[in-house]
Amino acid sequence: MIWDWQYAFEILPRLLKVAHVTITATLGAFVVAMILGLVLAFARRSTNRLLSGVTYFVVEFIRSTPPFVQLFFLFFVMPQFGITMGALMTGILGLGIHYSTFLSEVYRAGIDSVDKGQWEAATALNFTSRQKWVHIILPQAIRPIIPVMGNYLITLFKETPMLLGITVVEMLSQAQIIGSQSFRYTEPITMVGIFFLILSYGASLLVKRIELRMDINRR
Amino acid sequence: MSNIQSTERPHTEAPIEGKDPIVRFKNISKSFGDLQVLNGVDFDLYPGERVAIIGPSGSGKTTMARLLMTLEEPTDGFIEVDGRQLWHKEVNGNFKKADEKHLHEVRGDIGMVFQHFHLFPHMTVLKNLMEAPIKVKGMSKAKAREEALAMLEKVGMAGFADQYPARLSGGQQQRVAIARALVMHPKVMLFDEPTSALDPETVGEVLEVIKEIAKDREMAMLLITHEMSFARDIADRIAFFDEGKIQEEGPPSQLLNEPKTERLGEFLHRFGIDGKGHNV
Amino acid sequence: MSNIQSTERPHTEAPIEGKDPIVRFKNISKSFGDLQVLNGVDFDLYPGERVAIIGPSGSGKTTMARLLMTLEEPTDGFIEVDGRQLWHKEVNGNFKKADEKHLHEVRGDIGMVFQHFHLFPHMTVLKNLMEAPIKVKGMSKAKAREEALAMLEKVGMAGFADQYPARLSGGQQQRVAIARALVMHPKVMLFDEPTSALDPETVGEVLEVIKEIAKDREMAMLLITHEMSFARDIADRIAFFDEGKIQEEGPPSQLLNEPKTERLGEFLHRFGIDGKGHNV
Amino acid sequence: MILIEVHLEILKNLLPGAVPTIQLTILGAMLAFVLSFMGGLGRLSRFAVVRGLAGFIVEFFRGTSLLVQLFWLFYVLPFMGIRLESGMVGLLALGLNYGAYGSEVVRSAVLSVPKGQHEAGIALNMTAFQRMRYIIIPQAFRTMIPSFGNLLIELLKGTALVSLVTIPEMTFEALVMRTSDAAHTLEIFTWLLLIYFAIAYPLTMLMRWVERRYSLGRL
Amino acid sequence: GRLQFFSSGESALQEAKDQKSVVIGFANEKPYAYQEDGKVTGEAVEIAKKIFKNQGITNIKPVLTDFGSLIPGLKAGRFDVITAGMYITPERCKQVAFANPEYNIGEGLAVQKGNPKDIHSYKDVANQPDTTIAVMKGAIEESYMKDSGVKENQIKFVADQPTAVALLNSGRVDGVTMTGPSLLAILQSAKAKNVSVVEDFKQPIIDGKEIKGIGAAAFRPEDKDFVKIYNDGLAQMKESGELYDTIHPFGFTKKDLPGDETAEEICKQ
Ligand SMILES: Nc1ncnc2c1ncn2[C@@H]1O[C@H](COP(=O)(O)OP(=O)(O)OP(=O)(O)O)[C@@H](O)[C@H]1O
Ligand SMILES: Nc1ncnc2c1ncn2[C@@H]1O[C@H](COP(=O)(O)OP(=O)(O)OP(=O)(O)O)[C@@H](O)[C@H]1O
Ligand SMILES: [Mg+2]
Ligand SMILES: [Mg+2]
Repeated sequence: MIWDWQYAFEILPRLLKVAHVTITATLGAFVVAMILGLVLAFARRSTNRLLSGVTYFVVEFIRSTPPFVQLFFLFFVMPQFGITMGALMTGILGLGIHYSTFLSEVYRAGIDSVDKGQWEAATALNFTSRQKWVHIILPQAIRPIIPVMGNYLITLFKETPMLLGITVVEMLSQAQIIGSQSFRYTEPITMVGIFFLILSYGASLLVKRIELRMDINRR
Repeated sequence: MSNIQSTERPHTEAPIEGKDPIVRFKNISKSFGDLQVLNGVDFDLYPGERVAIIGPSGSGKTTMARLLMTLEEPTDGFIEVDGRQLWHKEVNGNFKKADEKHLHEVRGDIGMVFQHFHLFPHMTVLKNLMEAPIKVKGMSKAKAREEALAMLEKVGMAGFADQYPARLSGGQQQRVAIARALVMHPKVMLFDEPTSALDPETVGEVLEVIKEIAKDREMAMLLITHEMSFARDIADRIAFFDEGKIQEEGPPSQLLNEPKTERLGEFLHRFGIDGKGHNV
Repeated sequence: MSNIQSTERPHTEAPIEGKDPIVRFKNISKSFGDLQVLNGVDFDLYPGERVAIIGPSGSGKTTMARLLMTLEEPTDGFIEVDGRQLWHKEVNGNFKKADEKHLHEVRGDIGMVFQHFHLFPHMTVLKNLMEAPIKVKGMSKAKAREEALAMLEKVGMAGFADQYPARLSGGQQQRVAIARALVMHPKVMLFDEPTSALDPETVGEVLEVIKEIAKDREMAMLLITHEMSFARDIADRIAFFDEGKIQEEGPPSQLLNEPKTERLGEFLHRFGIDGKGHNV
Repeated sequence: MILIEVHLEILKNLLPGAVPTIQLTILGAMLAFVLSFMGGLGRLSRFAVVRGLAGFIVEFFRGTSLLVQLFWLFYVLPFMGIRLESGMVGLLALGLNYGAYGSEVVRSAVLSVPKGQHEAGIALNMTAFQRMRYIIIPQAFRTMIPSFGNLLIELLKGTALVSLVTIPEMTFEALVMRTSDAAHTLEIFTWLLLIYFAIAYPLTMLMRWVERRYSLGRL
Repeated sequence: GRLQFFSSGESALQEAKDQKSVVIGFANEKPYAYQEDGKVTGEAVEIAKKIFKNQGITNIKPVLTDFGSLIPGLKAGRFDVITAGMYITPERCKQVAFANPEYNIGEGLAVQKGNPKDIHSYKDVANQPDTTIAVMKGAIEESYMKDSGVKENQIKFVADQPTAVALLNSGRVDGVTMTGPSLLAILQSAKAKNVSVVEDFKQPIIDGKEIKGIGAAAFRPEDKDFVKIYNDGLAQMKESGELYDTIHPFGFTKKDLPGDETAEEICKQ
């Protein structure tokens, strides 16, 4: 027997009890990643060589190395320098920073895809650099990258189990804990899988809607 | 037609009394890599004056406008706008390369309509016209809307205020582009083939708008065009551009009827204008 | 137009003996949502014939060409190309909507030059011209290269074979676009404002190329244009398009000099053509 | 001197773990790349059935986490009579998971090519396939590269999860070593970061090179 | 470091004997089973090696995985036996067939140096609701503590032993609990400065009985023959004193040796 319905219903409430941890961590980290990612994308485009060089290196390094080790440093090593944060907060920041480096690359691609004529038209109307970005370029840069940003929202959902490394128990860890008590893993892990699927499918429907809304009248 | 110009308004050969040029190109050169596109352009434009630039394809007309619009940097030479250096900044008597802040200031006097329009695809037609007045000039929303609608009315596009640009025909897009530049009321307007996508009827209407606004505001205009009749109609002066330089300039009547250089003669002949400025 | 119909050839005032039309529009309508753009267009084009379409901006000229190029589907009516239904397929006497395979077959007879050129930005000029002959017609590389270079030579762009399109001026891009369509040697060519970005001199040259090729190959041409002189020069017949219909058609001399409809008279008047077909 | 020995010891343990990490990264990337195009183009297909199927598969593998997929392939599939070896499980799970992400990248990039390019292709009577192959994809590819670069790096780090199916890759080796030598956790983790970076950086460089190659013709 | 992509399938005692090899699964937990310097060792592993060797099975293929995957892995045929010093519990008995006990030990507790909260048992933890204790995810101590009245929110789950010690060392928890030998081993390896073991830890009493941790190897329920030969081998070692010699180097003492209870009897309790 590989599936036991009664058992599945028994453990459902325990799984749902930590659902909010998964959701908070995901959304929190995504917001951090979106904002910081934009800052990094700008810093890399900066004409200040030092700023763009340092940003380049930092982005590449954070992007290329495992986030759980970064979380370890944030959680266990930073306190030695007097910076102590709660576990969930550390998790949100850590994952947020990690994925901001990815989003900065995504933004770069989006910005590059805006037609050069749009920059020129904005210059001709004498917008300031800031206005160009906010009103002309970014709105057009975001549209083609929305699906990819959706990818990262979904990725973050699924990366939250990593937070166990810094003592945050979210759904998948909870499933494993439940499993370890009864030695039936298939049900809890599969249920978490389905829950993730529902969340990420919901996210992807949302992304589709935004995509459609932004696409309307454009082409 | 207008091959007989009134003498009331003198031209470059006879400078406009007491007025300084609003735009002055001094020995401007521009290369793209190995390709030298502009090769020592000297050119003055006076307030309120309308100059048409004609010349073969690829001769550098667009490039000249782009330098003035600060979209491209000159390789050599100076451009002055209303007495101020455009690409340079005077610091203690020395010329330094202008920074973005300086460009932003001087550029405020100039507007441009692009050959490919470059409307903002994510905004409705109305928003396309309102964005810059509000954001750049700090105009109130209500006022900007009012002016934008009035301008759309003038170019015959009032019915399309809430459309997105992708839905418009070529000529409709071009009219919106013209309106978008005009609502900024620059002192100098650059038109890069502003009527190429318009039918003659609409050309006539748009022309009226441009002329009217020019009269009201003493707006100077630089018109790059391939339509001689348009040039003749609207321009106070025509400049013939070839091989990276202005080869010849003068009032339409003179330039089109009695070209001085052989090159211009040839150019006009191909167009089918005889010595009398008539189509043959 | 169809107010004077000869019985033998229902369309042009001077019918072409013994020939069937290569393109036939039958009662074609097209709406975008609520907006009815074409409203029962009837139109024939004969092999080797050159027809210019004129009309106000936004009247539906481009849309008409796009229907023929299968870029847009008609809401109603039939289009025939060389005797075959374009948008429909006959199966056992019934008309079914054409599938992609059918479109692919019939479309092979038609070529188009776009108002915005749509060159392939990731290919050099030469590659832009070679791609379709090789891939679509299965021509050998060497042959395609040779033909492409010859065609570039004709439009005066041979020196730019290895450039990428983004580097070209507007007129240069347009010439490449024309060349790209011509190397496919379609039976029918659609030009959407093919000379809007060209100076008169280049227009003349390009015109020669087009004419020459037309003569060689019996290629029919549909030219959407705003330049009356161009229309007069090149067209066997001019069709005046307005309010979703062809309002009037005929040989240039007749149509431009003695417009029958009031609407056309107005339209021409704005352009500054008097009753004699001369600029006023 | 003791210090150097510690570091040598760490490297001696970590470097063998880098071998499966690199193997899985390369093979997984190849599989994911192919699947990305199949999925992305499938979702844009004219045929509703293909679209629906591709959409379902993509949402499924994107929505359930890699960990859950690994778990199913390795621990549950044998009950259904299919026993795949650990390397195969790791490769499949990585390929399917990142292929699903990649297909969104492909889809959005293809959509970002201006409509006029399709139309020019039609006007030259290219078939739908030829338009895709010669006109659209080469242009879209340029837009995909930064996102593919991101995915490649993510896949590299995703290999850390295959320890679940008993593949002793580098992260796992580090964690194992940490158990027996917890006092040197910091050193072990620092080396782990450095080695990941050393693997990722050439990949990043490679992607930049590809990006430059495909930028020809852009201003 | 080589990857395998395909397998032949099938597994059992006979196959192990034919091929002279057996696949053992373990989680990295000192001192029961762990990997060091590329070699697999630990008390459970060493016992298994000796028993199998006597059966002519000389080739031991170790598969390292995390603790939670041990039982699913065994059942999915990913290895033939779990040699991780796994405790025998009634719940686990439903899933796997345990061999007879290898050791019999108690729990251990480590706290901050000087034991500022004065904790000597799980009850003490329960009585101070602001106290938090780190426990390995999936470890038995969670249920011991809960049965002693410790609240869910006092328990901090961690992924592995070093993390638990790191938490304690950095003051993020007040205590760490795991089996006695494990605790000693990890503290020794971590060289944590701010940590000390509670020497007089009182073993939890549950259902009126003092808890003892009894560890054993585990097989798939259908592999009865495997369990039998393993039990025979283990009995021999016990008699000859070889068992003590084998587990002693890993920090086990005489009092940690198993009694005469069989796995079957323990499962029934
Ligand atoms: N960014 C660039 N890089 C390289 N060459 C360029 C660039 N922009 C323009 N050129 C070249 O400069 C020359 C002049 O171009 P320009 O657009 O100014 O011509 P134009 O006079 O406006 O022609 P047209 O009437 O066809 O629009 C052309 O030969 C063109 O190929
Ligand atoms: N995709 C579309 N969706 C909605 N409306 C459209 C679309 N394409 C064209 N139109 C509308 O159809 C009308 C005719 O457009 P079309 O491009 O055929 O005009 P045109 O005669 O070519 O004009 P022009 O001379 O300015 O190029 C216009 O009013 C335009 O707004
Ligand atoms: Mg130009
Ligand atoms: Mg049009």
